Amino acid sequence: MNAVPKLNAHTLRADFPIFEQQMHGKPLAFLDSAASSQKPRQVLDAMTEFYETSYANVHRGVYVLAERATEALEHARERVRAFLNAPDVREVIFTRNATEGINLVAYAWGLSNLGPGDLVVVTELEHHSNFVPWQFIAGKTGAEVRMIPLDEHGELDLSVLEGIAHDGRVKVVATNLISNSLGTINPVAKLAEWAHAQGAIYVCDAAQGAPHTKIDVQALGVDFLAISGHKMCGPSGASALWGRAELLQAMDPFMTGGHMINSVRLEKTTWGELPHKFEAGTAPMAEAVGLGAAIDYLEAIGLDAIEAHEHELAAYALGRLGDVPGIKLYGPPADRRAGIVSFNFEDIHPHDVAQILDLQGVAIRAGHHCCQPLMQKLGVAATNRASFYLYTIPEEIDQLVDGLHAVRKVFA
Amino acid sequence: MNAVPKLNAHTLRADFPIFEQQMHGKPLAFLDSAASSQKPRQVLDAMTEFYETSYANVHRGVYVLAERATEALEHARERVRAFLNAPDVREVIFTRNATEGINLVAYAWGLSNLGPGDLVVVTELEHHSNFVPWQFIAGKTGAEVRMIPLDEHGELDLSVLEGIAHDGRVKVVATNLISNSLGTINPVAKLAEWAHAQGAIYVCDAAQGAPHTKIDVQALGVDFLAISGHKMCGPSGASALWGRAELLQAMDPFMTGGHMINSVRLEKTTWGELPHKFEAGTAPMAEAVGLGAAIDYLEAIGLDAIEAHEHELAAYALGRLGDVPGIKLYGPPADRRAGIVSFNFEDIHPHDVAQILDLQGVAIRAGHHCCQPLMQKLGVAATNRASFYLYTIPEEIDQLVDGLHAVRKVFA
Amino acid sequence: MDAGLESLYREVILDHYKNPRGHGVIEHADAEAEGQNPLCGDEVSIYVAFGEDGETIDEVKFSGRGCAISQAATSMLMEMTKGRTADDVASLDKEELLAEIGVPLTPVRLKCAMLGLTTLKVALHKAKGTPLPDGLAGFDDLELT
Amino acid sequence: MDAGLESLYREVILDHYKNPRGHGVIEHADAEAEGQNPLCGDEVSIYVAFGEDGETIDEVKFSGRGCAISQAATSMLMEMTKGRTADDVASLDKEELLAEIGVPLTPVRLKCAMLGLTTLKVALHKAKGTPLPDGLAGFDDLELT
Ligand SMILES: Cc1ncc(COP(=O)(O)O)c(C=O)c1O
Ligand SMILES: Cc1ncc(COP(=O)(O)O)c(C=O)c1O
Repeated sequence: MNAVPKLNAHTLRADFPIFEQQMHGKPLAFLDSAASSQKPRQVLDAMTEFYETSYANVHRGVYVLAERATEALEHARERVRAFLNAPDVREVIFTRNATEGINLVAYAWGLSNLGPGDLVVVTELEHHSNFVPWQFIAGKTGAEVRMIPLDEHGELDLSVLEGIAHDGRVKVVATNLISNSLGTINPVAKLAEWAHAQGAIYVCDAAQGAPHTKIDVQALGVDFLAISGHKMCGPSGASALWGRAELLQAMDPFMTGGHMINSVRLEKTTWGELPHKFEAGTAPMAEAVGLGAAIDYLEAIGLDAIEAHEHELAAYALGRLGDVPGIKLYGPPADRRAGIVSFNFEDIHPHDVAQILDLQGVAIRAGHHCCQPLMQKLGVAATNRASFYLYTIPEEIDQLVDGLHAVRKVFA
Repeated sequence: MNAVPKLNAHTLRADFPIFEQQMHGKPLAFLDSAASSQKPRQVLDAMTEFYETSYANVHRGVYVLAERATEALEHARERVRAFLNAPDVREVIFTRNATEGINLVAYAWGLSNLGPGDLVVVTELEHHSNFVPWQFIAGKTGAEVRMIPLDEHGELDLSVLEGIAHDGRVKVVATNLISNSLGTINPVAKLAEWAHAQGAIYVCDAAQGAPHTKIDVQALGVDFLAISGHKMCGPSGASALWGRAELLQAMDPFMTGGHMINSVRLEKTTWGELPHKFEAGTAPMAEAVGLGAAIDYLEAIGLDAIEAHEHELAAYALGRLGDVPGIKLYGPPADRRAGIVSFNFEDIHPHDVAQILDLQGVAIRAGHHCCQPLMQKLGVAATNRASFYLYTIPEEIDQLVDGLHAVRKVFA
Repeated sequence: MDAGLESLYREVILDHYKNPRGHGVIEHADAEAEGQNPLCGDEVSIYVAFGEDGETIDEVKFSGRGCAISQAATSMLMEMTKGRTADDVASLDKEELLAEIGVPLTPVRLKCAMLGLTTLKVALHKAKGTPLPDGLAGFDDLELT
Repeated sequence: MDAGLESLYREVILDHYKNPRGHGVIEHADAEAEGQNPLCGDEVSIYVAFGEDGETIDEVKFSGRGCAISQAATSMLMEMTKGRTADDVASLDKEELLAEIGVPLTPVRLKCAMLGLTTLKVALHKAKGTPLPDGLAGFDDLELT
């Protein structure tokens, strides 16, 4: 018997209407969940029900619909808090996507706290969304950006840290928890400790982490953490940023306008309390409700079961792909990665691979995965990437492997 | 016979599931559409269908689902373009809400173009979302904010313009098209002409305008225009900003990260083409599709019919409210306002009014409506506001008036 | 009047609203603060005069504008706190006031009801130089915009 | 191979991909530009040498990396444009190239197919000092990220 809880992907798959159709006359093998996951009926129903029975603008209305809507939104906020084990629900800010969460910190913290001589430390593994905002705000403030390089296993080479700390004041360390290209799981808790020893804040991009592993912001010891709702069975349009209350309270707001104020005068405007200070204008209300329902869905299955399922699939995929002639695999071994596998044929471009796979019902991603610095490091323009989620079944990986043999035949 | 097309609100109402329920045992009189409108089944169905049949992350995938999703998103963008009569679809940027659209301009244009001695001109009628971002960015850049005052009819007093132009370089003029508090319709085309004569850009907040009147950005002659999808039968989570291509091209981006780049290097990052440059991270895809469906819905009814319907309701409401003893009405006459009516009992607080109305199934808004400068001008902390939309029927106004008599009885 | 109306706007609340106890200003008050409800712009000022011992609330008054719930709740609060010690009132459980109000309140109206209490607590903490406790009853509710 | 595969990766495309015409570099080219497809990071460089008249495209070559569609399309383009005038090619209708490719393309793959043509046009406009037309065929498509 297995101590790790197991999920039954074949059963869960029935919750996802998208799989009720065929692609080019073949079953759909959807292996692009790292870009965005599919949605279970439970999430779609929660949003529709909200619109049909409880919709109104939140927080101000004294009538029933407004109260229901406010309660639903705030309940979703509490679900996010619990999901991240955040100490205080007021630390949870709804954003459109993980990118906005990181921009919020880069602007609202960075514009007033960064300056010449300051360093922002990122990694070669970062998604553009956790690199470009830092580069952009560093450019506006005179700070500099440094990258922690990768070693040959696709893991971070932490031996450079000491040298970096000698080059300037480290003010921000920003890394992802799980790489969206290689599936690498990064040593966030360790890096956060190092960041704090430098007097820096630690910003964690958990866009790939949150769907796949249990997150505990207190155990990780980070200061900000961004998640991406649409990658964890939630709808597009709602994600969340968590931040430490002391930091959020001391910061300027990011976007300003309706809802986020305490009082507005021509002479002076004062900001509202957390989390409202960071939520200007009408919130993505139904989408936040959908995100709350997604968290209910994930937690009913269990994050540990999801994680175990993905490790199993990653191991299976690495094994089967390794047998396809001419394939080069990137990234760490199966036991040190999430359910993401990047690979290339030596002589066939990923676009062609993905296109031919599509004709066989297999959806993978081909491109730089918003990781151009990593691609440069790997010496390629692009890779193929197959990524898995709780509804992924081994048959889809078999379909991928069969498809890759067909790709080779075309280019033989 | 009437030359203006008419809509049948009683029939349209059947498209809106929210009205299938009662509130406190009474029919729901929903008179808070200016805060956010209800959604027709057509819009909810379009989103559900998108999630069930065509969901994937857009723009990069070469597989069928990604192509369908991209096509749906870009079709929605084209619907917004046509709705605003914008010259070029690349000028349409999806945002979360109108507030984000205005912040985008305030940050991305304002941070690099405003400085000491520069003036940003707004009005006393502005929603906080078109005032606070300017005040905030002016504070960061050393520019100053001026307000065009209201006259006694609740309309703008343009005689101050000349004086303002003597006080500094007018760089931005930012006003709404329709006031969310008083329903005032502002002379945007005229003000835009004045702005351009000063060498300023004109930013139009059409959050209330777009739901209620046909917008033509070219005829208005504005440079930027923000709309609020959730106020025009669209879902929460997706709205749009339109801007002139030349200005957008010359600007810095606002948020940075995935999707909005051309190429990313540690040394230098270059921005993608419009509109992508302004859409960092995963877009509110399903919500944009819902907004497109909302535009289809509105256009099938006809914006002129919607506008006429609202004028009719505003006139009816002003007449009936005028007969309630002790009521003070704010704002211009019915023929110069949209379907928004603000009022106060001389001696009963709006919170109490709205609360007692709720118990009778009537939903109105009581508060400052994110217009504290206007409230100061009116010498009150708050007003009651009833606002109408295409599904509003005169019976709801009757229900409001009956409710107000009951309010008076409680406080007699 | 239907049941809902009857309960929320029951006689005692309307009476406190129409005849507020302790309405006014104390010149040279020992403790003083101003609070506002960002939802509707309502403002209240609270004034406290301590007795000889510098601890007992000898007199407490309020001024400002607001809805029936906030005005009635503040009026009740004046009656409830007169004669008690600053310490005692600075940590007053909001449930005590809610019991006095005696009708269930929705979250938005709860902010109205708490405006006076929160402002009074801020006045007392300021006067005593004690830090505003993080969990200041109703404070977060109040400042929600 | 099924029908879809057969059509997209038909013989002539694979042939151009495996044996690209005009692959290489022209030193001291009269016109030259580099383009990239932000979707996948593919890059192409195009080199043009004009004839005596300074108008006729005497030689045209390309280098870079890319998928079969982009490489094949660029290879076909080399054959199509050699011997024509700069003017003519700078305003070449993209449909002409698409006809040559001869298979329907999805929007993403269209960007691949247009990379060479757009880069060639940019090279010619730069060399001639003419402004890049707003509607430069495929340009917007190409630069979509
Ligand atoms: C690691 C990582 N960070 C950030 C992002 C951006 O997420 P979003 O599209 O929600 O902004 C992604 C997703 O593409 C990602 O994989
Ligand atoms: C005139 C006006 N401007 C801006 C806004 C803000 O719109 P949103 O909530 O979509 O940001 C509103 C709506 O509250 C409004 O009425």
